[in-house]
Amino acid sequence: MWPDFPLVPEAASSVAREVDLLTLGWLAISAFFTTLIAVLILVFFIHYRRRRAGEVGSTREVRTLPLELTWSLIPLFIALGMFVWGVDVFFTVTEAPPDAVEYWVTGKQWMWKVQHPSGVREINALHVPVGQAVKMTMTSEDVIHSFYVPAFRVKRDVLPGRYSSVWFRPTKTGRYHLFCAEYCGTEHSLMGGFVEVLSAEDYERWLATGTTGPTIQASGAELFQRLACDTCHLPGTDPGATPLRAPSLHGLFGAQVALAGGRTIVADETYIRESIVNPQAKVVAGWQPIMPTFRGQVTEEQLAALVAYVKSLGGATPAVAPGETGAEAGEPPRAEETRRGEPGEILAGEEPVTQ
Amino acid sequence: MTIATAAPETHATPEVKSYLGSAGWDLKSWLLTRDHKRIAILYVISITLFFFLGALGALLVRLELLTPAGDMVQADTYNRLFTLHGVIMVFFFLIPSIPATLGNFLVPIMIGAKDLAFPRINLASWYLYNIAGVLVLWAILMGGVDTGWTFYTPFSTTYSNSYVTLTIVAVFINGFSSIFTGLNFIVTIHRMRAPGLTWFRLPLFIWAHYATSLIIVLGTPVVAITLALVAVERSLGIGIFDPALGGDPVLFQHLFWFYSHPAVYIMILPSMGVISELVAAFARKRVFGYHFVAFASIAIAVLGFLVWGHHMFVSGQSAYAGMVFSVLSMLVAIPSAVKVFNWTATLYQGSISRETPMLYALGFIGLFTIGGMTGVMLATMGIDVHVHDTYFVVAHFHYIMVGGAIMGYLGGLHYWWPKMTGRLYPSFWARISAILVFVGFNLTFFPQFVLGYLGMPRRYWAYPPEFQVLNVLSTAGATILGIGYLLPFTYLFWSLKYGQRASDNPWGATGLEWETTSPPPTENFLTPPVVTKDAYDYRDFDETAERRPHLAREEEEYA
Amino acid sequence: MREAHAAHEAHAALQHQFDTLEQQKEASTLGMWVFLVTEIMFFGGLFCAYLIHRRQAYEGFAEASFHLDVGLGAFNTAVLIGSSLTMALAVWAAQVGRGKACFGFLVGTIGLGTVFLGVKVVEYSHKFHEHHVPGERFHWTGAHPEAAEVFYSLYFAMTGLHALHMIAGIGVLAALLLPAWRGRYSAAYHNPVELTGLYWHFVDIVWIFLFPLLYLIGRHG
Amino acid sequence: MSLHVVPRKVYYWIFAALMVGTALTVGAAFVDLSAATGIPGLNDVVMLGIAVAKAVLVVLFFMHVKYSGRLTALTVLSGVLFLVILLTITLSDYLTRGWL
Repeated sequence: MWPDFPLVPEAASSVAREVDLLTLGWLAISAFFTTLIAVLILVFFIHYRRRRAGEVGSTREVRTLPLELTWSLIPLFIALGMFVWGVDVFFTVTEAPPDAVEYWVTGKQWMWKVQHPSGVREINALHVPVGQAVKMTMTSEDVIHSFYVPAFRVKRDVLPGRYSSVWFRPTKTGRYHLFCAEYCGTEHSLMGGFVEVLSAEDYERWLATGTTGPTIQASGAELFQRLACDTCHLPGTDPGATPLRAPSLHGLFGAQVALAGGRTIVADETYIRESIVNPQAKVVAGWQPIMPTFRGQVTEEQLAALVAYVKSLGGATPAVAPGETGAEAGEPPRAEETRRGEPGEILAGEEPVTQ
Repeated sequence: MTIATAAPETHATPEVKSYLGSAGWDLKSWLLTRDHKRIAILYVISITLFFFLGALGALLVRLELLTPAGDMVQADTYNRLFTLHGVIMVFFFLIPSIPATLGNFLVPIMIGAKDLAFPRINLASWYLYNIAGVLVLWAILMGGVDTGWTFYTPFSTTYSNSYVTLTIVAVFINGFSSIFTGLNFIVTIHRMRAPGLTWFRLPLFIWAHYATSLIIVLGTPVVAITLALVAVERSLGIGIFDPALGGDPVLFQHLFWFYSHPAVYIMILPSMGVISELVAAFARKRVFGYHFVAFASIAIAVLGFLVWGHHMFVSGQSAYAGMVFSVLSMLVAIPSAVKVFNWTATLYQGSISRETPMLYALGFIGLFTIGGMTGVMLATMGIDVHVHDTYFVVAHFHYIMVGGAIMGYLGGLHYWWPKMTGRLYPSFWARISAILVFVGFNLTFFPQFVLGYLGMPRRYWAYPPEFQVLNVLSTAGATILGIGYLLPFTYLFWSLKYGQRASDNPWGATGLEWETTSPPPTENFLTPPVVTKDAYDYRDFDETAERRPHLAREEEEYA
Repeated sequence: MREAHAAHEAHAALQHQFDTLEQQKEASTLGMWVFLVTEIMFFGGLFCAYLIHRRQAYEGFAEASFHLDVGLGAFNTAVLIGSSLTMALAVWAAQVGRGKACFGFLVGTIGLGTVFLGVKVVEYSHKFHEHHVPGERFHWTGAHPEAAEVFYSLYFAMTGLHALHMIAGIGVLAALLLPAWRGRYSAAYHNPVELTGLYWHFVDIVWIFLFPLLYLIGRHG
Repeated sequence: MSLHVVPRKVYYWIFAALMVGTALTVGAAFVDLSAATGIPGLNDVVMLGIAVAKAVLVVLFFMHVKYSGRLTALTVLSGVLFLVILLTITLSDYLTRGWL
């Protein structure tokens, strides 16, 4: 393609080529059938044009079944084949590899707020190291948004009240558009910025320019104490200790939880979040529904920190060492210092999307 | 099909009064009419007004998108403009377009009935449409609505500061107008066919309208109640859809798309019915694979209800549900493909005329093929993740709705105009306009496929500068398309007074509607027709020499 | 389909677009059934919302459902089934041309329908006094306040829509009273009564499902 | 189609069956059937089963579908079918959410 007038966006993630290939496959099929139909129509239009008034087309009876079967079954098999290919690509695009580093994203009208695993935060910008698989765990403070980076060929709706995730492994350093793809109100088209893919060294350097703060798990742990969650859930102490008033959170994440009422669910991010803001919705079997709600007392980003902390207490995903969180739990909150931008602010060195 | 008993030269008998004048020309006789043909004319007037209002919205949207910066109107105004365009075009133009106008006019005539089964309900449908139309205009004049035509929650229930409730009331009422039409068609087609007119002698236009009516009747109530819940949630603060109150926004999407995906087939199926008629009439040949085309309509209607989740691959729906929806979407593409192949095969060994309706029909087949192919691309999960909610989707559904539905509507209007009004239009200008529409349409929407794949999201008021060239092309195309739409409006209007008088069967086509006068009398036929033949049977065509005077146009054309 | 030899029956009720009363009756009956299909889907949207929310918050729904009066609900179910019986008998009376009996059964149906609505008013006013009506003034002292509010949102939406249908039905029934009294319905022409009956029975069926779904969640627990 | 007058006796029997059904529904609600049989959610299944049976009785007899043509039955069934499609496919999304 000529550079000034691209037909395909830059392919800057590990899955981009696969998506493009799938598209190319469909394009070839589409071009074939469209051309076939167009050529046939033109040829018939010219060749069988009416030559005299009152002329009639062929009234011969024809057997249609063989042709009908041909042009039903061939497209059917093609479509089913493409369906399988499409599903395959879909799972490649959506299933995060185990080594993906988790970032936390909060969408709100009309900005993206990102928390790096190191605790650094940024707004309407995302810095990631090249070659590293990263997973965005995302939620929204208000309406539905959609996290979309065309160069990575990934998109995922960001819903209020639950977590969704998107992952990518950038393969090229550079600057790529980050869009909100789900219409979210007045400044929908301005809700976005750039993803900066940096080399590993540049990323470290970039992280160092911001004030270092506690990791997201550590701020979660601090919050856990400040909100006195630990008085009932006791996770700071010995993982084996038996809590009296509430279930232990050690090893909770990813585990099957039996609920009062007989149902069993998997403890995922959304469940942990719901248990904080609406604790009585799903009470663990054998415990009283005595936990008060924390709705309105914690922001969506603090919720993310709490969820990240509970995740770090072990479970299906690799956990942060318990000692680490315990040690940092006592540190004063540093969240304000680590902010890298105010809401609405466009970070230095970045052009607004719309000039 | 033919009438065994009717005299072929009925138009010559001067005492036959057409439906247009038989009850007088005064306004009251029109506003209280129960004649399906007059109601069709009333509907043509109403939907034309809304079409141009929706087109004005599109024009302003395209003008704003000439430059990357949002510089012509405010972001908020832009959002209200594209919502206006979407709501008006979807609910007030595309859904009623063919059924309420051409369908209303032709369904009873094509089956040899005197009227629809429930004429009063038919008139009520038109009144409901207009009441809904007035409400939506009121909402627009008060300041409009900014949710997009999809009304996604919780934006529509909690966050939008525009006239959402009023618009929803309008769409709700309009839904009943649509249901009344569908219900009337189903009953009429079942119960009022002329003697001898068996199901497999029905014109494919009737099959298409039957399938459309099924969708209207089964789907519309669901979107009505869903939008009603949105309005109630918005006014009373209950929490069915807003997660902040315990609701579930994905549930809204399920309920919304349960109707709104099949609604696409409400728009395209009648158009397909028109194309079947046009292809048969202007190739003077029976539609190839009649039974398959007929069943394809029903298959599309039924399968169309099983695929709504392909709008939700990235919405948070389960991947497994996504797979089911994806594979079913592949299945629904097959009957559409069957139709395209059959129309093409009909041309083979036909006697193909180059009259305006045929130009629209052939344009339709090409554009619908592109629209359909990109549709299955979107139903392919791996691609949809990237292009979902981008201009690729915008381009795709405009190929279906404008390249498909509107081309079919215009083609049908040009085909049956002599029957409806008794007048011919200037065919030179009509051909020019058909070509303008085709060229303008492609120039408008083809660049949008590229834009979408490049990653430009839909509903964007401002966009990165690298997308400008394609947007300028698109706006340029829209201008041509606009002229292409204004032309028919002008010459068709002109023809009402100055157009040459049409004979009963100016195209030399088959079908009961061509056996009666142009325009038809109030009860459609002077003698109740009896059908003895299949549809599109041209075997006796040459023998009926008395038809020749009807073909004066054609004699001129092929002299 | 029309018969080729059909002669026009001279009946005041025959509309011009039909050839025979028989055709007119079949068309209007089919029309009513198709309308009922749209009604199924209309309520269907609410049932779908109910199903999903109930699955998400079963415990909350059960908790909220405890605050509904099963006695009143069951009583109303019986009343509505009774009204369906009188409605069916009214159709029967119309079919055999017994105008006064038809009138009586119609009055009975209207009466039972009114009783149902009266009980509904009592139930609604209880909910209003207990602040169990969703919205700003909703107040819930028990467990699961959020799910309870969703439950009551659906409760009022579903029973409210049902009650609206009852009111409409009573209106149509009232319009049948005078012609019935005057003996206008006969074996040849009783379609208005029959079609109203179809509608009334449909409304009854909706309640047959609403009663266990709304009043009887987790009562055994 | 000739007029079919259903004898009144049929209506009375159906009415009785519906009343019994209502009583059974209320009864089924208060007895813990799951505990008795070990089948989870049996109460709901039984209650809805009775409701479906009652609805079928009303449709067949009160609404005369038993005595009407195939088209009427087909119309009713298509309504039910598409309601089931709406409910089951939507539910299938929620039931398979945890699978990935």
